[in-house]
Amino acid sequence: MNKAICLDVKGMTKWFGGLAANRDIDFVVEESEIVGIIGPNGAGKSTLFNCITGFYKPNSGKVSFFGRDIYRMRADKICKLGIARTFQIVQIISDMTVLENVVTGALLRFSTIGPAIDKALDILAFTGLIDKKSFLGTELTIADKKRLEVSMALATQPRLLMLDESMAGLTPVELRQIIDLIKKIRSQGMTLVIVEHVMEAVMEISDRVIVLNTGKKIMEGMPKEVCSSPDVIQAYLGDKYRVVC
Amino acid sequence: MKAKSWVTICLSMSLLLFFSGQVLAQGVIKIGGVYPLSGNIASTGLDCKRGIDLAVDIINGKYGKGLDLPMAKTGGLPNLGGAKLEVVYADTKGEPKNGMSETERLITQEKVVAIIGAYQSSVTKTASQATERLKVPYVCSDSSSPTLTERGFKYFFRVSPHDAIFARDWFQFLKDVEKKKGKKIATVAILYENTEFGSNVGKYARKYAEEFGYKVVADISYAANATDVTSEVGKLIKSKADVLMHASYITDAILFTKTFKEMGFAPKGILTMAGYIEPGYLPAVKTDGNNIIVRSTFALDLGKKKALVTKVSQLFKKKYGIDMSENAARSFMAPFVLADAINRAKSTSSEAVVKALLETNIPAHQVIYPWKGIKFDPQSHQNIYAQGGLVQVQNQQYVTVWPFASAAKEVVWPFPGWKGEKK
Amino acid sequence: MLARNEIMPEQLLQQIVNGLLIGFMYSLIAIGLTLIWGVMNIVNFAHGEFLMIGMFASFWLFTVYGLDPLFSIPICFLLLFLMGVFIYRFIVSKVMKGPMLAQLVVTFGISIFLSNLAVYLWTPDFRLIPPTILQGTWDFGEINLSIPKTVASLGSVVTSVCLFLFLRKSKTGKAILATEMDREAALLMGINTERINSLSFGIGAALVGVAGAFLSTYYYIYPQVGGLFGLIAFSIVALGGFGSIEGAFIAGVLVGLAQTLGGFFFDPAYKYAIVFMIYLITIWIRPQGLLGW
Amino acid sequence: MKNLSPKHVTVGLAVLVLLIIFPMVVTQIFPLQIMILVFMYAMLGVAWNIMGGYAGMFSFGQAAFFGIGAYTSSFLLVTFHVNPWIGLIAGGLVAALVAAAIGYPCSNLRGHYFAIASIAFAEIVRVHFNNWTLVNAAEGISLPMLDESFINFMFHNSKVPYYYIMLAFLIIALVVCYFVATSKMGYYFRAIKESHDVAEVLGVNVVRYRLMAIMISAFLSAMAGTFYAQYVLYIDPESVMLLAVSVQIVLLSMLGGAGSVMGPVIGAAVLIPIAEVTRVWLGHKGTGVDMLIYGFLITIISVYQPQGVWGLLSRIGNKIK
Repeated sequence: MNKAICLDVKGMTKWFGGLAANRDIDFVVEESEIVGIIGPNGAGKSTLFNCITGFYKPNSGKVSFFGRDIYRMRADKICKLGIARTFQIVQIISDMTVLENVVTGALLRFSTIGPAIDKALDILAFTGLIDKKSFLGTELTIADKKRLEVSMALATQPRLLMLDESMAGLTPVELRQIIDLIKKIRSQGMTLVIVEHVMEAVMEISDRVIVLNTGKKIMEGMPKEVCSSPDVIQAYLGDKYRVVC
Repeated sequence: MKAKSWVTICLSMSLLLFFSGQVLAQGVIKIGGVYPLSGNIASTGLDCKRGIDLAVDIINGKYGKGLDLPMAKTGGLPNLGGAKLEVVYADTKGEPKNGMSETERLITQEKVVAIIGAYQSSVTKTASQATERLKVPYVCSDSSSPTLTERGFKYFFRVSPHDAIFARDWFQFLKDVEKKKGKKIATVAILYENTEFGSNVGKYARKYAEEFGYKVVADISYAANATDVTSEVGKLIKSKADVLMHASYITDAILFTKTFKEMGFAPKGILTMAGYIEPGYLPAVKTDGNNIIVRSTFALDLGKKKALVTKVSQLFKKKYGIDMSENAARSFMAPFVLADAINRAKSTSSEAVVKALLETNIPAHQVIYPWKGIKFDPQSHQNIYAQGGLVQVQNQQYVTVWPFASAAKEVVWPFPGWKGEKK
Repeated sequence: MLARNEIMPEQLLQQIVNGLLIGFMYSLIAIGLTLIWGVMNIVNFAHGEFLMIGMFASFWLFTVYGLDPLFSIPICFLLLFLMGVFIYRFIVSKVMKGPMLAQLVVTFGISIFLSNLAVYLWTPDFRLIPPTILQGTWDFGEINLSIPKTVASLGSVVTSVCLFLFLRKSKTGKAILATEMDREAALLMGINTERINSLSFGIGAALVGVAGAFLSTYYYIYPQVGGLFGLIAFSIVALGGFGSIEGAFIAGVLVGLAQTLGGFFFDPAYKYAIVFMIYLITIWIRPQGLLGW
Repeated sequence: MKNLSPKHVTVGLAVLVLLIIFPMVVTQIFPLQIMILVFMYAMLGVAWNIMGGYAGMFSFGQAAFFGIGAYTSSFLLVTFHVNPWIGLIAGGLVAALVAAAIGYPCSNLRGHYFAIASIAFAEIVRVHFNNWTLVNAAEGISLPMLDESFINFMFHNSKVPYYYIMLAFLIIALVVCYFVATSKMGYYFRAIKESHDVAEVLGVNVVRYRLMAIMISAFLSAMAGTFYAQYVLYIDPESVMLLAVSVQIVLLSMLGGAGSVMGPVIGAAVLIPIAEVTRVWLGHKGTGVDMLIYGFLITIISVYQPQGVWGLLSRIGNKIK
């Protein structure tokens, strides 16, 4: 029952000038569980991601990854320790082919190209991009780009995968596919933290859900409890149908 | 594809050399002229070219026998069956690497027997290294870096005076003018642009200041392409120097002249070089140039003492419609020195020509400068008679004022201050 | 090497004044550049050549029509504006979508072309407009102000202010600023960014044209004159911060002072090196420049 | 595109053979001079390409590294009689160190900011050498004319040795570039070129890899610098550290096709002969016509062929396939 603690965040706080994007947020992620982070726009979800993965320097708090302190650590070091992430706005290498993109990720664990390519091919097969492997990054659809980004993240062979709005702006069909992919990844025993604006998807796949609003954690619990919680409804009131950009 | 592109290149090459590799035509002696004919100082290069073209015309007898210049009477080189002289020009763009490559090309492909040029000392350095390697004589009459004749080169000869001589003239003039006018000069300010030319002048000015017993109160080097020189002039004013000595190119000469006036910097005398005698200078600054003293090997008014000068400058004016400038005049002499040597050598073989050059002895009356003649020092190959003179801008004309012997007008001394300047 | 004999206060003041005079000139040149940079994220390496064209324009207007540079300013403004629009429409706009490197290089091509076109048309000689209605100096005790320089500086300040007001007040100006801040948003707001681009490129060129006209009243003119001015303008713009008009203005003045005082107290030979050094140090501490975001 | 296809190899070898026999066929000096320049600029282009084309750091200050290389070896030769071949390595190392020293503070500069910073850096270096009496300041350094031998890296009667040495240098540079391009480094450089964020999220130590790129590039540029000094036998800041040289390097790399191993070589092979031949044929007329054409060419190419000649060739190649 008591699994290893994968990610442990305490009192995470990030100020942008006057306003606090995150105000002492605590939460824990256990190994091989999926934690969903939800909240209306500007709730500080992405900021939290950036603070954890070293793209922002938080003002105060503690972050440890499998007991190792990664607070304010450089992003590439954190990645090397085994936290991979995707971005809200897709980040891929546009003048590389799909394969080369993934190889670049795989090279984190290999020093020569050969094995990295093998690894990349496995991952592409796993994520279902294998037949598009020689496309240029720019030639892909949004959905495929997001899929590619996930593949690149997986290529770095992480122990924790953090997805930032991988489902935003997708058609229902694509949404389905990406959800299946996430489930597939999870079934390999990967730990995931997922930031989503669209609640339904999160509810379906998360073991636990954390709700942020205006930079603070307003509640945490099983998806069902969260759905029924008045605060959450309140936070989301009239927000549900806002276009996600 | 790629191979194709390479092939095309190689083809174009071979085509090129097919055209360029002609053999020495009968009765024509080719010499190479290496000058900056494009790029920033193209105007100067073209100025030198005018002087040389005129000289060659004279040597080939185009203007009859009236002129008392080497070869002028015979027209062509008598000892070589009246062979005519021809100059093959090459453009250096003012870059040393081109100085070398063009010289090598002229010698090996155009088959020239000697080289003249290249105005900028840095280019002359590489060009003369090329002639030294290929053992071809080089007669230079327009590069003024002292280092050129300090290298002990076997094939390099210089007709014109160099910057050390010019710098010395400045101080010699000060001594003379002190005697003449009885006004004491104690301190000098040295101002020079910081490329090869300027910093050399600065070096020698410091040396001679000590020798002649003047105190250097300001020693300022600056970038020749400066956008604004008020800080430099500020330093000069602060130094309260009696006399300013300025080595500059033309752009900075113009800029400084205006800034001197504007900031009211008026020492007892302003002695200058190079930039202040470029053809572009006076037209640019108009009356502000008045009373500035410039080192020079040539001035039109030398005609008053030397009929030859007037004749030559008239031919020049006739040919090009402009007055003969100092640059043109400096370059003018080189072809004569070569023609004379080649003629005496009775051959174009390098060794013979070099030997002849060493025996060169052109008398004063055959030189368009106020010199005792042309005769090369056996070691340095510098013309021992070469000396500078000083000209002063008097109502927008360059007039010779020193040496006092060959002066055409009385020197205006001390500097009367700037026209229209409130004091 | 510090001053041998101690410096009089008025000498120092004189240097500061001179620094300001050239500084304001720099500002005007740099503002045109920063506008272009800010709006379409293109560094115009031909900016110095635009300046040269402006100077020649005012020179020829004087020599041929006897028109005093002061009066030829509007003409230079218009001329350079048209040239700018033309160059944008037919050259720059084409590389906007292309790779970054092409954007960097194309303006280099233009600059080489323009400066040699000038050599071809007007020979490499140096020209200077003889003292016009602006000449001489105003003396205040030990301090003397060159009248042409002073007028030019005032002119550049006025022009800068005009531009500033234009951007803040007029509808078009606001549109330009909007585009500068966020081109996508501007598009969404229905701003015709293509039009804004050519407009800003034109204005940028026009401003440097004005600078050229002012400069021509006291500075010599030749085909390569733009070189160093352009170089300094780049560091000013980057120093002031990406596309920041105010930044460029302040940075221009700073650079003017730095160069003059640096030249006065240390070795004049290093005065431009000092400027570049300041730039490097600044962007090291503040990569986005003084007022950049 | 990364890995050598047999077709590439055969073409490459063919060209190489052509180049090796060239001096035996062509005895004229002018074509040799042009080819030597082509090789030298090609090498500089290849060096630039490593940091510019691959790692996306568009340096307009390569002349500084070129000059530092030339100065280091020449200074050592003149003052301490150090053999130029040792000077060659020394120059490379010095340049790489300087590159690291300037590259580190600039490690978070991108695009235009980096370009302008590189210009500023190169200008500072130039001005300093122009006033630095230890290296003869503006007077420059004239190399002593030692008797010609491979050991002395000096040949007086023929250009052919210079030709082969420079060709060898170029091949070395190409091999280095090829290995960089096809190794982990190459992938990481291209990630950095795309954006620092994407590189970091893939675990790339951006600062370290950027420094690697700059240092390799500086080392190769410095080698070319030493060659120039030995070839021309005279250097001064105004000829080896000029902004024009830096620009020339960028232009030809871009023209040939940045980000491809052969690109800069093609660029040099096209641009340098044009520049030289137009100078020899039109230059002496003193009307900047040659440069006029040159500038026009650059503009047109960057508008209509921004991927460079190489891009064009490979596209045609694909069409044929």
